[in-house]
Amino acid sequence: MLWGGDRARAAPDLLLNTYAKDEMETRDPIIRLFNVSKRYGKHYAVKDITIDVDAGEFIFVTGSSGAGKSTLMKMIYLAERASQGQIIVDGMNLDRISHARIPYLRRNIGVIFQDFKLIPNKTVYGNVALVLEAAGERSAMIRRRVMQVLETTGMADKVNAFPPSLSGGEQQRVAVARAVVGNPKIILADEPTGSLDSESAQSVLDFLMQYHDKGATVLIVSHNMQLISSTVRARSISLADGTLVGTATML
Amino acid sequence: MLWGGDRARAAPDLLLNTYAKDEMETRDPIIRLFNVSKRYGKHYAVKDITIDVDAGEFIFVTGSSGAGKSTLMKMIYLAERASQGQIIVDGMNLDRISHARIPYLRRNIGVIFQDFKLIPNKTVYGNVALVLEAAGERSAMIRRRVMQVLETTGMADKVNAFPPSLSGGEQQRVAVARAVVGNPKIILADEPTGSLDSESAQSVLDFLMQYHDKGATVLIVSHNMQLISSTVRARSISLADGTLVGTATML
Amino acid sequence: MFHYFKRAVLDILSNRFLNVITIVTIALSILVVSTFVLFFENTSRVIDSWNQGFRLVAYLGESFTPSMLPKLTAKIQAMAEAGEIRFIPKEEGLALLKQEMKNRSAFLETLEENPLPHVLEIRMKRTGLEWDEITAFAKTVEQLPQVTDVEYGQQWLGRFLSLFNLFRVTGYAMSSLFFLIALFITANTVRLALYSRRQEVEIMRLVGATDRFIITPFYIQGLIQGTLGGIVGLSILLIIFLVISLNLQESAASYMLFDIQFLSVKYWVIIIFGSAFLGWLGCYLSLKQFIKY
Amino acid sequence: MFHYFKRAVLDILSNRFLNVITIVTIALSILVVSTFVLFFENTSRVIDSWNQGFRLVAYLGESFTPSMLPKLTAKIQAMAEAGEIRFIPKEEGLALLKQEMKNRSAFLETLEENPLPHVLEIRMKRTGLEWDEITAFAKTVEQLPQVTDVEYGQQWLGRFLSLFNLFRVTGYAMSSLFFLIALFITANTVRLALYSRRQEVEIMRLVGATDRFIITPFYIQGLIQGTLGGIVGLSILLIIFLVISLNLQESAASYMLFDIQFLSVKYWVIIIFGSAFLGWLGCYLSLKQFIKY
Ligand SMILES: Nc1ncnc2c1ncn2[C@@H]1O[C@H](COP(=O)(O)OP(=O)(O)OP(=O)(O)O)[C@@H](O)[C@H]1O
Ligand SMILES: Nc1ncnc2c1ncn2[C@@H]1O[C@H](COP(=O)(O)OP(=O)(O)OP(=O)(O)O)[C@@H](O)[C@H]1O
Ligand SMILES: [Mg+2]
Ligand SMILES: [Mg+2]
Repeated sequence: MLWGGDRARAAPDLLLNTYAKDEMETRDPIIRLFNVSKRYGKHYAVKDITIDVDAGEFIFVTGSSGAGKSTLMKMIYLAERASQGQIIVDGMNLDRISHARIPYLRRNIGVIFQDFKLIPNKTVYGNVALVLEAAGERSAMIRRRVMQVLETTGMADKVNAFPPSLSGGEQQRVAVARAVVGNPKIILADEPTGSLDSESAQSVLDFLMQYHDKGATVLIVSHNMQLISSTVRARSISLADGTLVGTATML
Repeated sequence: MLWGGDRARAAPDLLLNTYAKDEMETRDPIIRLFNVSKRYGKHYAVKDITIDVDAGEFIFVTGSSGAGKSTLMKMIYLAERASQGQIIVDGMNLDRISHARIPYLRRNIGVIFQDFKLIPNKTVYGNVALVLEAAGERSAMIRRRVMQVLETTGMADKVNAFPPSLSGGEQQRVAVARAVVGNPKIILADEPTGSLDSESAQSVLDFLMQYHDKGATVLIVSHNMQLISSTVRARSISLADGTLVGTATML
Repeated sequence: MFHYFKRAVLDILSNRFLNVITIVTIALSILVVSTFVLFFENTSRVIDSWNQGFRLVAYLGESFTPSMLPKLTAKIQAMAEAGEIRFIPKEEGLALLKQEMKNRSAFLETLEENPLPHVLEIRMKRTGLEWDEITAFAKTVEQLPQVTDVEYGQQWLGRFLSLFNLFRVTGYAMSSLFFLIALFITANTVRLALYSRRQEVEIMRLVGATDRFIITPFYIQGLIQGTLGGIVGLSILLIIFLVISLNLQESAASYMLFDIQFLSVKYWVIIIFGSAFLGWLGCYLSLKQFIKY
Repeated sequence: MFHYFKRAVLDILSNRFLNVITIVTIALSILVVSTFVLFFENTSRVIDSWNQGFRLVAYLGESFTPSMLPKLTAKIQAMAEAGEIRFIPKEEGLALLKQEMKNRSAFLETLEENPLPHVLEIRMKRTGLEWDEITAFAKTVEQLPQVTDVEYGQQWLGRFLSLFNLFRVTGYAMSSLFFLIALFITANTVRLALYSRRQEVEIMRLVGATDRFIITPFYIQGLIQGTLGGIVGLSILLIIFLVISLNLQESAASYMLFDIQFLSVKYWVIIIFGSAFLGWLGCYLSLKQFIKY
């Protein structure tokens, strides 16, 4: 698989290539998995996976339903602990990280959860602002950042709405906004376009690409082949039944 | 748009066409909407929609995020009441239906909710069986039907799992199983393949098609163009900003 | 019905946390109510045993001879308020007086003739009499032919009685108040438990369940929770009671001139039924809020 | 800190249902505790006023002359237990005896000489004395040179005192028990309220919130809930008290020989602080369960 189908982003691409060349040699792996497995009961959700993700990489994770994609993500942001193997994220060994350090690990990782995980009794604004509040930012800065990011995801007119009154796609865009608002080093997006029409899906992808261009490492779990094939310079990792069955780089 | 890309279903299609010809003239509208609107505050989620859906039809509802697709579905199974206009479902005027009749209306409608709406502290089996228990079926019959439908959706080995421990796609397949287990006259599927890879998505569609072949009226909200274009003899309804902007029939 | 019962039990098992919390809360509420009832019953019982000690003393005139006693006794016994009647002949009266006066009694020995009248001591039949009733009774006795005078606690007794009656009224009022509070607390807890299950209820409605299908198991659960809560609450009280009363009997045996008793079986039944009712009513009040179309 | 306080208030506003339920439960628990304290305090006060009525009677021998009185009084007053002392000369004693004996007093007129001794009536200083202490005190008084005999309630008083002391002990035990129960019920309610918010807490953790960030507003909420609950509970008690005491004063004015009084300001403060503590502790106990990594 090389270049995807229709590509609307020519200019940023050029920029990206230049940027990529400069940094190519100096990049270190920001996420490292060594023989990682996750077992639930007798069943392995993830089995013996070893991957290095370089800082600034853009990666698609694919695989059929139940292949272990979400589980892999969860282990990276430590919602689940690996049963076996070692995970190192941003220099921290997740096996040995102290309880008190976990929030700081998570502040470096923006997650778009597969089920959104919006707080139902907080407004859209409150949900997105929470990330910055938890990080102890000043309120003027919070206001500016949150409004800016909601503007870009097209949710600015719903700032005061509560998640249960939003459409599926709107909820998903709030989840995207929340994941990026803290300018995290790593963005983990679990099916970030599942509830979106192809146009909105493309704009969310472009949006994540902007953060990637600014240096963020992005991992996207997706079933949307059209989207995947439209993205340049992305590595694609494929899981089946918890094991790694393929890697491909589109250039 | 005529025939979709790759079609794996040749034999059932033949059957479907015969079936369709026989019934064509005798079919009555099973769902009728006259100038239906739904307003939240000042905002119209659905505006002045008039559609007739014939018994046994297979309809795709498309439209961008926030177009009002889910709201339209909700009004049909009476999770929301229309602000204006009349809805008639299976001969019942939803504006005048008595409180006590609502459950009986809903038993004729199988809904795949966009957010699945599985009960977290009931097992997969319990979630699916609930529909039949509520309808007062005998337990031997319930067991048989539930296992059969979970078998077909590929969830038979997870009968005793609880929804929070399922992957997104698995949850969605349980939601599909629950929607069809009662053999409803009408199936409303709100984005039933959003969390599924293209293969699983196709099999869910095939599965719903089987019920359609047995006479059920099926409405599917979907963003998956590939899926839509692969489906024969389906009508496609398109919403934008709450209003009906187009209808197309693929034959 | 059996089907609903089965679903209720399964539901309790699959929502253990919520059910344990609810049962504990009911148990604690019942513990408050029954502790108070136990306290109040025992205090009342002791007070009653004192109260029964109150008596009217009727002094009999010169015209009275012991042969008239049966007739007079019968007359008094016919009155509603009269309980046990004791005749104290003047000889016994003098002996008692001597004993009563102790240090001051020496001079009584010098008397030639017994100066005291015969006396009838009349106990009250019922306890908890009002001051009015006692006064009225005293008046009636005084009007009997051979009776010259009637003596009773007067001021002191009046005060005592009004206090006891107030104590009794307050006690009943507080029992009711505590029961009401237990009811509210139970309803609140059930409401919270249901609140965290409102999505589940909503989903059941959406897949075509009738109100009855949804509600019935909750009611059965409420009854089960109430009954278990009542039994647990009463058991805790019994344990506390046994521990304390054993300790008291050891350390304070000499002072204990009366028994403290645990609630009678009648109360057990009332409390457990009350508690089951509590669970049911808690459900009733809360479900109204959550089950609506 | 202000920032946390603001978040706590916002959170209360956006979870009104849960907060109202929690505050009502705390208020009801406080109502139980404070109703019982009110009841117990008033009963104790009335009993104390009776208790103060108890006195020792010391009979003085032939050797005593009124001129010895100041010295004797001073000696007794020096004892810790002694309160007010009243001297009753034998003339007054006879008059009292006549009055006491009423119908039986005619013969006293026939006496040539007053046969009664002089008497000292000694009240107790403290209330709530143990039977032991009274006996010991009586013994000491009896050993004084001019005193021939000491008389006191004996049997009856012992019984009375042991009852009162038991009443007092039970009262304090029940106040503590009710407070403990209030604590458990509050903790239970807070736990349920948090249970229905466990997803929210989980989400906060997942987006990088520290324990402190999550927990602090809950604690502040607990304090606010506790304080409000205490104020509401106490206010309800005050209203009930006023309504009842007004009615009582009308209908039963004649029997009311003592005042019922509302809790003193000291108790208000204790109860409201206790209630705030309750809210806080309820949070503490429940959060331990829900905030874990
Ligand atoms: N908490 C859990 N307990 C038990 N089994 C689990 C748990 N979480 C996940 N699993 C199982 O592990 C497997 C992998 O789940 P995972 O969520 O990683 O799949 P996925 O690749 O994200 O699938 P999807 O595309 O459907 O979301 C599934 O079979 C799932 O049932
Ligand atoms: N309960 C509600 N209160 C207020 N606004 C609502 C409510 N439900 C839906 N809306 C608004 O109505 C519009 C239509 O919502 P709807 O869920 O029907 O969209 P949709 O077509 O299903 O979109 P999607 O594809 O994203 O699911 C949206 O803008 C949504 O915010
Ligand atoms: Mg997943
Ligand atoms: Mg929708």
